[in-house]
Amino acid sequence: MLAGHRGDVILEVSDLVKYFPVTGGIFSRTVGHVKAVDGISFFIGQGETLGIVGESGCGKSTTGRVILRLIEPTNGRAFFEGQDIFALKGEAVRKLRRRMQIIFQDPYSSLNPRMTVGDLVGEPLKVHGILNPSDRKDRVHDLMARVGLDAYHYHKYPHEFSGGQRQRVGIARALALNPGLIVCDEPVSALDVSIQSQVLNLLKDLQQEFSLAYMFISHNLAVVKHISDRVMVMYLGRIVETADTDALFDHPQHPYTISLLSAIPTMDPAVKCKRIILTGDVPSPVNIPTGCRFHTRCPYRFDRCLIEDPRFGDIGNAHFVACHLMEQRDG
Amino acid sequence: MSDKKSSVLWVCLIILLGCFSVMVCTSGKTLAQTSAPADSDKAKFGGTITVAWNLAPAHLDPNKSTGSEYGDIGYNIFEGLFEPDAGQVATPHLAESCKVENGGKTYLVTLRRGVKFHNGKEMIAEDVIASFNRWLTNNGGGKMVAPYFDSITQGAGPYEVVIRLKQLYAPFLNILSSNVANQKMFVMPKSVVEAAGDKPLDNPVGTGPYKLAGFIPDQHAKLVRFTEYTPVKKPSSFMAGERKAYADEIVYKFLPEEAVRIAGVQSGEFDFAVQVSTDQYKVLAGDPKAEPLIVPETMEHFFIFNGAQPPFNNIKARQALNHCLGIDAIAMATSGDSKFWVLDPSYMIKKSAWYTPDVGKGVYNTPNIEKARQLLTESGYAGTPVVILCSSADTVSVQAAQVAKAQAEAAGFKVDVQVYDRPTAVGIRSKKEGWNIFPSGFIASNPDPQVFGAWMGTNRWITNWDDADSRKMDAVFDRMMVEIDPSKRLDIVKEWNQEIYRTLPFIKLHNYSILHARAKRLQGVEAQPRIMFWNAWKEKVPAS
Amino acid sequence: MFNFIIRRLLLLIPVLLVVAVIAFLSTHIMPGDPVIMILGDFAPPEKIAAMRLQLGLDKPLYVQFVIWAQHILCGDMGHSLFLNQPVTQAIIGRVEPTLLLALIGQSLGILIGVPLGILAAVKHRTWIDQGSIGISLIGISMPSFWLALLLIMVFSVRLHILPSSGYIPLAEAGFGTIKYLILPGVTLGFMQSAIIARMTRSSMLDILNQDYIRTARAKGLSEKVVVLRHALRNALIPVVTVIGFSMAVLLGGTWIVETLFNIPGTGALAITAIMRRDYPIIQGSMIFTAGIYVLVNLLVDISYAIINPRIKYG
Amino acid sequence: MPSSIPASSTAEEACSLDRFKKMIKSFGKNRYMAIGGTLIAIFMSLALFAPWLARCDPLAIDPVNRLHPPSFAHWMGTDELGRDVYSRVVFGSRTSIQIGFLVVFLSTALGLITGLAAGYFKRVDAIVMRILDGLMAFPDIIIAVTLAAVWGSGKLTLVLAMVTAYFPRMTRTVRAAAINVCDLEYVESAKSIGCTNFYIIRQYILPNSLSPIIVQAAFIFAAAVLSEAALSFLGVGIKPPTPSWGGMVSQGRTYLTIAPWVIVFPGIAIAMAVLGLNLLGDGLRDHMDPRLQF
Repeated sequence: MLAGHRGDVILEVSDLVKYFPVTGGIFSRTVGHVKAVDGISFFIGQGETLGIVGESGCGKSTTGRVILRLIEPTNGRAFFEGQDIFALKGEAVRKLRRRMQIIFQDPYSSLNPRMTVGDLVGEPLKVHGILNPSDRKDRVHDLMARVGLDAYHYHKYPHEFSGGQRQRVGIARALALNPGLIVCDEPVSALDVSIQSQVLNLLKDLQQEFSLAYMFISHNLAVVKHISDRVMVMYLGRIVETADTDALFDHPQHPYTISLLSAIPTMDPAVKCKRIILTGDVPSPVNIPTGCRFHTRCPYRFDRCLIEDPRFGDIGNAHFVACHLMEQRDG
Repeated sequence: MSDKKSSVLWVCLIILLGCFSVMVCTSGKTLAQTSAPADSDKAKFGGTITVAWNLAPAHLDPNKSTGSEYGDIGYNIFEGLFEPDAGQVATPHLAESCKVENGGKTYLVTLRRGVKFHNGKEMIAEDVIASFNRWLTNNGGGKMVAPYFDSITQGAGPYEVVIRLKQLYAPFLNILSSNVANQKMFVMPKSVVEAAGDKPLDNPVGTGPYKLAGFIPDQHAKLVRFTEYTPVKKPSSFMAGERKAYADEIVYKFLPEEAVRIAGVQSGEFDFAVQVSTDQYKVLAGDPKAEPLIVPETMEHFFIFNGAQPPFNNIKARQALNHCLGIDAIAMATSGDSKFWVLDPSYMIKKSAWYTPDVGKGVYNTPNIEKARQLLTESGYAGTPVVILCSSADTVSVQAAQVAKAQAEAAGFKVDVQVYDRPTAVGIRSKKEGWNIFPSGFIASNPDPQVFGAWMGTNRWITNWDDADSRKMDAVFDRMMVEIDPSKRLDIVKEWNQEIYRTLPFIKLHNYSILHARAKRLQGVEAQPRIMFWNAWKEKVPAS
Repeated sequence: MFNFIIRRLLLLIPVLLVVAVIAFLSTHIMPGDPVIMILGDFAPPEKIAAMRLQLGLDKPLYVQFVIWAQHILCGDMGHSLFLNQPVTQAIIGRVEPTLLLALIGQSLGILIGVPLGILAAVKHRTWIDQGSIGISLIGISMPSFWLALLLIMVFSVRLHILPSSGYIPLAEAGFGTIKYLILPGVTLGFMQSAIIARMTRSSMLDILNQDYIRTARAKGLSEKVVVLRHALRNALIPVVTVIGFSMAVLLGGTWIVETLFNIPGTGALAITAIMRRDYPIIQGSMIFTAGIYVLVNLLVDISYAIINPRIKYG
Repeated sequence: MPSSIPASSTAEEACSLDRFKKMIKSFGKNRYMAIGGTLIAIFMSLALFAPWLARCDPLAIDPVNRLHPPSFAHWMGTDELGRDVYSRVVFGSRTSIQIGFLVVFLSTALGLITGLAAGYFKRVDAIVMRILDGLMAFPDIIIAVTLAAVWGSGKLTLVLAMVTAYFPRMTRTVRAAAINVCDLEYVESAKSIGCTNFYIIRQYILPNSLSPIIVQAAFIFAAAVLSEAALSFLGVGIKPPTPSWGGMVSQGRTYLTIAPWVIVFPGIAIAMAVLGLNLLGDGLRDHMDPRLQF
């Protein structure tokens, strides 16, 4: 189905749709939808890091949460390790969590302030009834050591830690159940720059050690470039471009990607880059523009863009772009 | 627990103590001051008398309720053909005179001429007849008269009324003028009576010295002087005689909370506050602006037995309880200082013609635990708790019941004092089961033995008492009702009272005084069982 | 938001109907008879029977219920057994003093309580904190009639500054009405401020220990900005709940204060109606209070949305 | 893996023992809790050992010595029936504390169940809150009078009436706090690791909503003790000879100016008990919030 499909796919998503109903009227009839995710398909390979970038509100976080079933999807299918995860119910959803985990953006608000670090890291084991308490304690100590926390931290509370340390707690917590895939929802954006790279490197090391796959959601292109194998660019609930990291960063094709990349400050003045400064705001996800949904802000738009939704096409080397310009150039 | 951390405790304590000390200080402080006598009659006129009343009536039609609050305000508005004087004797008031004919069965009443109603019309016979007929069917006093009543007609001319009775009925004039339970026959204009029918009056119109200017239920009633009032040209005595409306206005405010009534008198907002606890005497006596007003021994307290239920359907059990009771202790607990109560076996007050001080010997206030125990055993008392039912609003009863409980339990009774809000208590009381004793206070200054509250005959009111003894008493009572010779009647009353002490359908406790609070500047309020504000005036405060 | 409000208002109807039914049943289960209350203790039995017939109280309960329900559905709450007034009129006539009293009491409570609570939380574990806890605890534990009597003693009896009781409607006295509402208002306000201060302090402490406040402080924002801009807004949610709820209580009428100060409010009306078993008034008062509760709760929910934009109603 | 659970007991015990020691230690450190706990302990023992602590029979009437000021014979004076105020305060602690705690316990339990359910499950919310809107319309006095009609007046009636009147407040408080907590990211985090709803409510929502709940519970205690006074006075409360602080304060208010001790001492008892409970509540709240530990 998807070109460039590698053999060992851990997650495959097709035509994922998530609409949030907008209700109105006295009897709460649905009067419209926030089209947060509007038909996207992608996959993540075993041990691979897929970076998802886009402005806030483009649906990247929603995608991560829908995959985890923290939010119920409106439509679409998703296979995780061969299992149709949208068909799961009740207890089975809970079981799914043992293989799929999430690291949250804000380490300050994502840890229960009333639990000690030991309890926090051990909690996933506890709620799934894995290991007896003493073995669990050993495992928690292992995990803590692995993410770079000291043993004496066990009885400490989150508020006694710095942001970076807390994020390590969050990572240890996510790792506890030996997941195959971790959704990293902007895991470093709340941290100081100096800490960011430490955490990123930790994530990289852990990936190697536990052969983890990451869905790495971020709006920070530099971070995504650093960690991802492949990158997916989202705009208003759609994927506009997907490619291997190098290909995407070296040869961005979609005007939106180009505009995003051009905003990265670069150290090398020699690198030439088509600079695109976007004007205007992102349109409301309730009233999505016709045709290409980027046309309202695209400097290259032409008649067709206003009418026709561009196809998401391969331009070679598993580099997919949804833009009429590409089609014209190709054909 | 040291230093700062315990300071919360200290702060609390200090504030609490501060509050109390303020209270105590405000209560103390005495400043003796005597009031100067009023100079002349002219100076007495004017001003508003503001009265803090304890109970709030729903309407101002005395015929439609026996509650005292329904009548007390009405006394200013309405007048009777006869009014009781200080000796509880019915004296002609709207009537000019009264001739009794036909051996006591016909009353020929001549009306005073030129008496105006508040609506401007003159009072004539047809008004009296209409009022009388409505009274007969609506008023509790009328109901008492009805069995003996034959007809009421106009006599010779519009100022004469003839009332005929079927048989002799001694209390007739006393009931017509009664100041108890709103039994008095008030005269109202015929048009007003007809408009009201059997419903409460919308528009109270009478001949009294004050007329109604505004009434808001639960808040206040406002009366203004009736300028065309025609007083009786006789010296004033209780309700009879001349009524002078000195004040321009009388405002009754309804305030159920005693402390607030007193505070209002102390602060000068009210001129009078009715019914305050006798314990407040010292406070009032020590206040420079206020003065206590004692109405001596005007109330009497009773324990009414439920004669339908064991153990008190048995005379031995009733006697046993009687010998448990030390009435001094009960009186002291309910009324405090001995200047506010007196022990008296008579059911009528000393001033009354029907006073019987020598009844109840060996029965009244004879605590004797041994005898009580013995009688109780003889009665076959099974040990089921005796329920003393009280209404929470009646503190005298609640306290009396608690003392009685302690006294009765010493002799082997088991007592359960049950206190409910008034409607619930009255509701339970109206049934034949669920209670054994109901403590109740009555006005002792009665116009007639018939009106005596605790006795209404076999199976009447709440006593549920029906046996040979009760019927014997009925017979004595009936004789008393038709005996019009006063001295013979007094003998029957004595016999009847003796009979009560023998059979004990209820136990009489003490007579007690009622305390009111008066502002010093208010003069001329008489210490009577009914508090009235005609003939009362406010001293002008010299500008200083 | 508008539709949310309309929807909640429509929900009011079933709530009020349920309340009405419960009100009817509970008043008729209550022991005691209004007729004896009307006619007095010594009324003869035949007069009582006649009165019961006249008021329709002789009919079986279910018949009375059906008649009553028909009237209620037509919006007719009946006629007071005592006041010679329709129930609706009786209640509406009592709203003004209660409303004014509630406003005065509550504003005093908020004006004193919120700053006191903030101060206590900011100066946590200092004597200021302890002092304010102390004051607010006194406020909670002091019976209101006690405070009321104390105020009367001091301000009316001793100092002659304010009237001890009574009420004159706005229409008659204009600004002079306030005079009658100061003492009862202070009585209520003291209790309210105690409750509000404690809630504010507690909730403020919670928030001040949240990490984002630490962050805000770490950012070098002044303490004033941190407390007033960042913390207070978030600390207000439980406070608003308490304020809202107590406002509903106050609007329903505070019978102790109203009775003591002889203020003709809805609370005094309800309590006297209970004490006299004036069934229609009791039922009307219950329905009225229920309506107030629902409306106030609605306002509270709306204010949640304003204070905390994360909560959305659709 | 779950099969290995039995082996855990000793470790758990060691852990709880550890916690207990910690609690005792922090109890010493936390002075609010210490003062509050001591006050409550005093009142509890007052209630427990009343017959030994009282100096005379609280019901013994002595009209000759009514309204006597405090003296050596009567430490807190005598009341309007000449009963010993001190003994009545001591015995009154039984009634008042019993009622206070029963009402707090029951209304908190009910409030927690309904409030958490309403705050956590949006669908339950609408139903529960509408029912409560209706319930809150009934003042405690109406409930008390009605219940008294069905069961007769007494302690149980009083408690149930107050619980019916107060638990909606608790529900509202719990719900508001729970809604606030539910929005926080750590609840999502709990879901993401596969915690059950019940577990989340118990381990996340409840502990993080505790402080307003504790404050509200302390209010309800105060309100219960005081409204017992009001209800007793209206004749739907504790039967008169039985001493209760609320009853003493409300019946003694007539004697405010002439015999203040009748009302002052039970008043102080109420204030101290409420203070104690509030301090204990504050202490507990601090104790349970790790961020406030020293």
